[in-house]
Amino acid sequence: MHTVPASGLLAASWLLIALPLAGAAVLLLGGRRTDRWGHLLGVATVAVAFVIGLACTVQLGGMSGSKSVNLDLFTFISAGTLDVKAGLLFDPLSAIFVLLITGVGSLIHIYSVGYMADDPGRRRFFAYLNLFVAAMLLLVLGNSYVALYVGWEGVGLASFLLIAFWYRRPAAVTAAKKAFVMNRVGDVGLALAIFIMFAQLGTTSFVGVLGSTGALAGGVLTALGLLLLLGACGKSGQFPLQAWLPDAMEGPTPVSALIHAATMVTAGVYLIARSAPIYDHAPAARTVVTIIGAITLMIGAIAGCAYDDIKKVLAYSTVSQIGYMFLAVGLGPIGYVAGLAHLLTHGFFKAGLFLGAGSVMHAMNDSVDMRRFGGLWRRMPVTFATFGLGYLALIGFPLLSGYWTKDAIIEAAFDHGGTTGYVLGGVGVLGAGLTAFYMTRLMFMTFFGRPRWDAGSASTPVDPHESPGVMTVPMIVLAVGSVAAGYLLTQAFPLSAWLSPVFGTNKLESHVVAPLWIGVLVIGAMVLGVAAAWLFVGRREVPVVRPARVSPVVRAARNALYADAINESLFMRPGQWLARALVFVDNRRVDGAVNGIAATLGGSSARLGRAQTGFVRSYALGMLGGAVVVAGALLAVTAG
Amino acid sequence: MTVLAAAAGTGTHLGGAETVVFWILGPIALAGALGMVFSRNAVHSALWLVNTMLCLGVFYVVQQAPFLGAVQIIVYTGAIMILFLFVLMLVGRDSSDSVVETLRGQRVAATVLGIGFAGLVGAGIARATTNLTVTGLNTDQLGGNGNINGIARLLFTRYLLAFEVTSALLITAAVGAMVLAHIEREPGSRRTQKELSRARFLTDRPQTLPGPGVFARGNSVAAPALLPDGRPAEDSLATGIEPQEIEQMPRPTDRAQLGSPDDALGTLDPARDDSPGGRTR
Amino acid sequence: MGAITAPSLSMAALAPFLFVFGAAAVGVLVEAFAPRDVRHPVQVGVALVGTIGGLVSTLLLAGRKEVTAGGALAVDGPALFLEATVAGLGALAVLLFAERALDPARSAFVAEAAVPAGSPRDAELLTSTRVQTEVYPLATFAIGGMMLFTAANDLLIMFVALEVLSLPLYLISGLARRRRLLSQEAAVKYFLLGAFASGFFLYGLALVYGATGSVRLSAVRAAVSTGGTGVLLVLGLGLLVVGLMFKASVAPFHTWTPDVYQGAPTPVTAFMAACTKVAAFGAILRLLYVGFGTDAWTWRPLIYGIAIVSMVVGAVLGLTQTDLKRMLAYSSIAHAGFLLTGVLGIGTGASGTGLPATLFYLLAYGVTTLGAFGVLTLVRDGDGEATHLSQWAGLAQRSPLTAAVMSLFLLALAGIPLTSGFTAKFAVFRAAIQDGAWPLVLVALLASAVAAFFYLRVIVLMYFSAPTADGPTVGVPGLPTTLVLAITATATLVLGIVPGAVLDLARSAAIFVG
Amino acid sequence: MTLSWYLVLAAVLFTIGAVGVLVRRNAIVVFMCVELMLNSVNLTLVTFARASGTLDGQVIAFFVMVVAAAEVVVGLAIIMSIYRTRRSASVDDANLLKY
Repeated sequence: MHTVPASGLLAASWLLIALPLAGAAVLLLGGRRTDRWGHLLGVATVAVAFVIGLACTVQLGGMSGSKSVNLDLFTFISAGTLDVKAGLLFDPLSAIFVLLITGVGSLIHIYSVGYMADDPGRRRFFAYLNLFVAAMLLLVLGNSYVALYVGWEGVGLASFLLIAFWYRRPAAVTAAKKAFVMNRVGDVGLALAIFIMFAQLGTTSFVGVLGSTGALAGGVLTALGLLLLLGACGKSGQFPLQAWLPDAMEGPTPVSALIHAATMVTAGVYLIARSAPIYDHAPAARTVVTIIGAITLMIGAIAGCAYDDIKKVLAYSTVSQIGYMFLAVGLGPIGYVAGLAHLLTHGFFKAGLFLGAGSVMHAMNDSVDMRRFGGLWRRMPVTFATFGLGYLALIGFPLLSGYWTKDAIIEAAFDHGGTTGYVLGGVGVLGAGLTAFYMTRLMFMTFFGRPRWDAGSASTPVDPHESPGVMTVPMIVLAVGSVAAGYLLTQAFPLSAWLSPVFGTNKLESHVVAPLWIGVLVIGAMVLGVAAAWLFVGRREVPVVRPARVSPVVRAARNALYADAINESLFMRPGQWLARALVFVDNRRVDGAVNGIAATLGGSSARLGRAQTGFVRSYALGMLGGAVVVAGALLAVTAG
Repeated sequence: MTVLAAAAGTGTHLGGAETVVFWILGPIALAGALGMVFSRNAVHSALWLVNTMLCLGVFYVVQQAPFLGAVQIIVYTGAIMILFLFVLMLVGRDSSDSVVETLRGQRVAATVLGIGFAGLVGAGIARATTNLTVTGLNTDQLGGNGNINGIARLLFTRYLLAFEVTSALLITAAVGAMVLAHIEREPGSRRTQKELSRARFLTDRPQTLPGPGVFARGNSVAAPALLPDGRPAEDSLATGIEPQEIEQMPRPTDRAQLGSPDDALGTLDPARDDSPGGRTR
Repeated sequence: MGAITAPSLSMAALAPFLFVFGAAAVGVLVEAFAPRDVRHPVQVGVALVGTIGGLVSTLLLAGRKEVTAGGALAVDGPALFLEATVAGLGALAVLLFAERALDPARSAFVAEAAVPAGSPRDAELLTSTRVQTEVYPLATFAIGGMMLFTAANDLLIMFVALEVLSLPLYLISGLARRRRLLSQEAAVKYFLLGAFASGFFLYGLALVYGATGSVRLSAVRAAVSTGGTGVLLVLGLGLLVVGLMFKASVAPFHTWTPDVYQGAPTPVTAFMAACTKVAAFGAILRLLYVGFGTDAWTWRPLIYGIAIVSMVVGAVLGLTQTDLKRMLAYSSIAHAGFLLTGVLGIGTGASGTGLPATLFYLLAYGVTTLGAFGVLTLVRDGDGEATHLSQWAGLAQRSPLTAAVMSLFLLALAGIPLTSGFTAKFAVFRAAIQDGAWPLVLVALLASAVAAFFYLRVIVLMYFSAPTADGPTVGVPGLPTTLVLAITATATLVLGIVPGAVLDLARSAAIFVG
Repeated sequence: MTLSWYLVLAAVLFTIGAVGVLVRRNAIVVFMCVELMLNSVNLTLVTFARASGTLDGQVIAFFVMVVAAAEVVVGLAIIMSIYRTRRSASVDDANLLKY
């Protein structure tokens, strides 16, 4: 990897981080004085950062030669062989992340102005959001693993603060703690990987580490790959550390949109893509990445079918979609671009979906129970339209974003070759079908059918209404993105060309399965999913008009009891069991593991604490015991 | 000194005289240590410790350290242990420990660890030093003029810094004792001798106050004196110290009580003596 | 017999000690001769002059390498670095002692220690403006002892220094103005256990003397490198380590720490937590690296083990603490474990990066913990400092600045990037990894993940809880405390963001003289 | 008889002192047990001084005595001060700070 020093506007790329950070500082330290205009400052810093990022990207695009621009800021640590320079690396890979973070970030900031308008803590909220954006930008712009780690911890902290934003809800605080703990588990992996890099190479800069992967032993590289993967799993909510992500939906919805859908959870994908040279030399680790991706993809998709909480469904959908991305980047060179393209389009449509969900919640007095929605399309046309476009993009409706990028991943999976390729591809197709099912179910339950909400109390009547313009405009922009991004990124301005300085060009001449067939397969799965959803969810709500000419099968199916019996025995029961089992495992085993660890720690803490009896003599006893052990151990060491 | 130095053998084995001294005083020292740990009464403990320290002092002298032996006996045993005894008397001589161990398993654990520690360290040292050759201190090392000069020479050369720093320790000790014991009066609150005697003669009781602990079972400053009838004498209480409720010792029941002061002074048992006038029996 | 030739004393090398001990002696004289109403300001001034003089003269000595006072005192990089750290932190602690604006009772220290707690006179004196000003000379003596502890090239000096630093600490930890019963209990516990531990240290010293015929570390080193570590030396080393680990509050010799930290007056706790830790680790480093450095494999497994025990005990027990002072005490135990991972990074032939990393960690930790305890003095209720966790609920709404500063310190203790704690942890873990101790680092990372949880709990409580109606007030600190908090907070940030210069300094300092 | 008997005696005395600290409740007696530990250290030092033919051990023992004296003063002062408040010299009664 060859870098060139920054010049021109790129030399000012540190402003990207500094601006939101300054915003956060002003808002946090300014106190109530900034209550009136604080949110505007928050929006402005991110918007300006977006403009700068755009300009930097344009400049980068125009550069000839190496496209990795290095900007040394200062020497962070320099002591002997320990040499960490704080600096930024602006290359095509970080550029797309910068645009995603600041672009989607700006929209969500704008949306939040409306969404949080009535919240007394709005200034604090924007401070945390700005803090998050700054940390996230540092994560993707840092030129070394240490800088990345700094950002990594920063986003963890900001995410913690934001999940627990409504700290009076016990669920929010619990969710925040859970997120924090599971993230820390992942962080241990990342930290260990960094220490190993230091011990082996004496540096953690991307240039230094990735340039000398050839010099490392295979075992070390595999260990590095697995440890980095552990970190990525924690941050991205991948198996087995996925359980925190759905719970994190306790935070305000813009947070879910920005952090837990569009940006932070993709940090794991960034980490693995950035560490591509390590995985190139560690095929075992790479295989584990695909397996993790495939497992998570299925878990997310199946669990998504089981929830009635609109945000949880979207959260599991996120888990599942990030599983796709992991699957893609685990495939190696053929998958990187596909995975990153999906990451970008997913950023658009999932953010749009979350904002839509937020808009619905806004209208429904913060209810998230889809069983209490229904028929909202009439009341909230803009939300419905934007949400619908996001939905279509997500399920891979032809020519919308998801179609292009998800197809590419599935295509790459088949192209992986061999049985593995077929299995992975098959999982991808199955996942697409399930995605269509649960998303359609969500659409039906929320927007169609008969209204099912209560009247609400007299003081807060439930009266669904369209959200104000400050909220709908970002949704519209994101919807446009959901529609167009896929085409733009894969066909009009191929991302593969833009990223070729990072990953090289991988043009496969022959495919295992012809792209056409894959397209047909995926669309078929999608249609099946939608149809199933219509059959099992949508149909019950619409008045059944019995047509004159029907086949016996359909007639049988339309017989309510008969159909229900078949449904239950053939599809719903097993499906429910599977979903329930998964949810159970998710809630009990993984949560159980987390809670169990917490309980064990707390219990052992309390039990160990009893040793601190307050009696001097007990303390002296402990010391004498320690002395005996010390003397014994030393004697044993010298004797042995 | 030289006699002693000559008496101490060199080589691996020690002289017969020293062996005799060791085998007589060693057990006594050991008994003193055990006695200190096992005596219920704190004063007895202190005296047992004095016993051990005296034995050690003799050992020092035998082992070519006459100066240290003297210091051990004069300063350690003579001064420091007396300080301990002072404080014990201040706290109350009869504050004996109860036999019941309140911490569960403490004694067992302490014994096991003690045996373990002694086993490890004692056996280790014994193993490492069985063939320890005794070089012995020669006259030159003793400074030519004896042990004291030798120590002084080292004190002011090799250990000069430690010697100087020790002064900090002594100042700390003095300041510390003063901080915790010295009550500074508010300026101007101190009355002159004249004022004091005038004030005293204005009261009903011009004579001196009874001292604490007079006729009492406890002799701590906090224990009030007892009047002959067994009541506490209110004016015997020291100022600045909270009066202490003396726990009455159980009345001796064996023959030791015959002729004991209690026969003459009356009983302290309130069950038998509740009238202020004297004995009810 | 001939005349005694006095050993050469390098007065320049001794200058820091002369400053500090001199100031302490002057302080005692002030106590005797100065009128009462000027004593407090004068004592503060004397103590500050002494400690800052010590700091400055240490800094002026930078780069010097010699052994003086007949081989008893080492003047080398680690000694000077740690002496400067102790003197600087000591000066800050003196400032904390000097705060008189916070408490309605005008000081954290008792007016008259000799008056029994709870007596009528004691209640009378509670609001008196008098202060037991002897704490300043006593603390100054302790600072001198700590500085000497890190520079002792001789086990006897080490022992004397240990006592010089301990005795004043035993005394001043019993001098709290409020909750005197707890304070006195802390003093008794600290004293009895400290005397017990110094007995072990002394026995170790005797055994080392028996094995080598000398207590000079250079002689020990020579004996170890020629004859290996025999049984006597090994036992001696073990017992010496017991004594030192007690001072450094490493588990399983930590038991006094929570009780004493909680009971002692908070400025004293800050002083102990910061300076004693630095001094004790200075001595540990010197003993292990200089004395037994050539036979590191003897003590490495031991340090490995107790590092793990200490980290686990500190992190796990900290979880259920409800008192902030106790929580920080357990944190101090966990940090002792982290420091030991740095000690392990000695490398072959003492070439490892463990020494500079540990030096840096000590500085960073000392500054942060001093600041954290400093913040504790600000939050008060009618009964003195409000250290119960529940009383801190919603503090951010009462005083955003206090909450922000406390959060900074807690984040630094948790080792979150961009604070000094991260840089320091990074440095020691890296040193340990380079020495192949990666299982230890794994445990350390897990322990810090667990420990992060209880630090974060405080932050959550401050920011995300509704304040209780009868919650504590946040006092407006006077100049001294403000100064301390400003300095420590700035240093915590600077050492986190641009630690390069200080790391360089630690690296260039990291060479022992024999 | 060899010199190691002195050392073994010292080790045993040290242990008895240490155990005494653990089992006695009167703070002053506990402190006396610590003094016994210091005394046994002195015996060790003197013995080693004789064995190695260096006077250093005696000087160190001398220092130990000085330090012990200072420690005794401070320790007894602390014990007295808590005694005056609590009316008890039992270390078990100092039990407010725990867990």
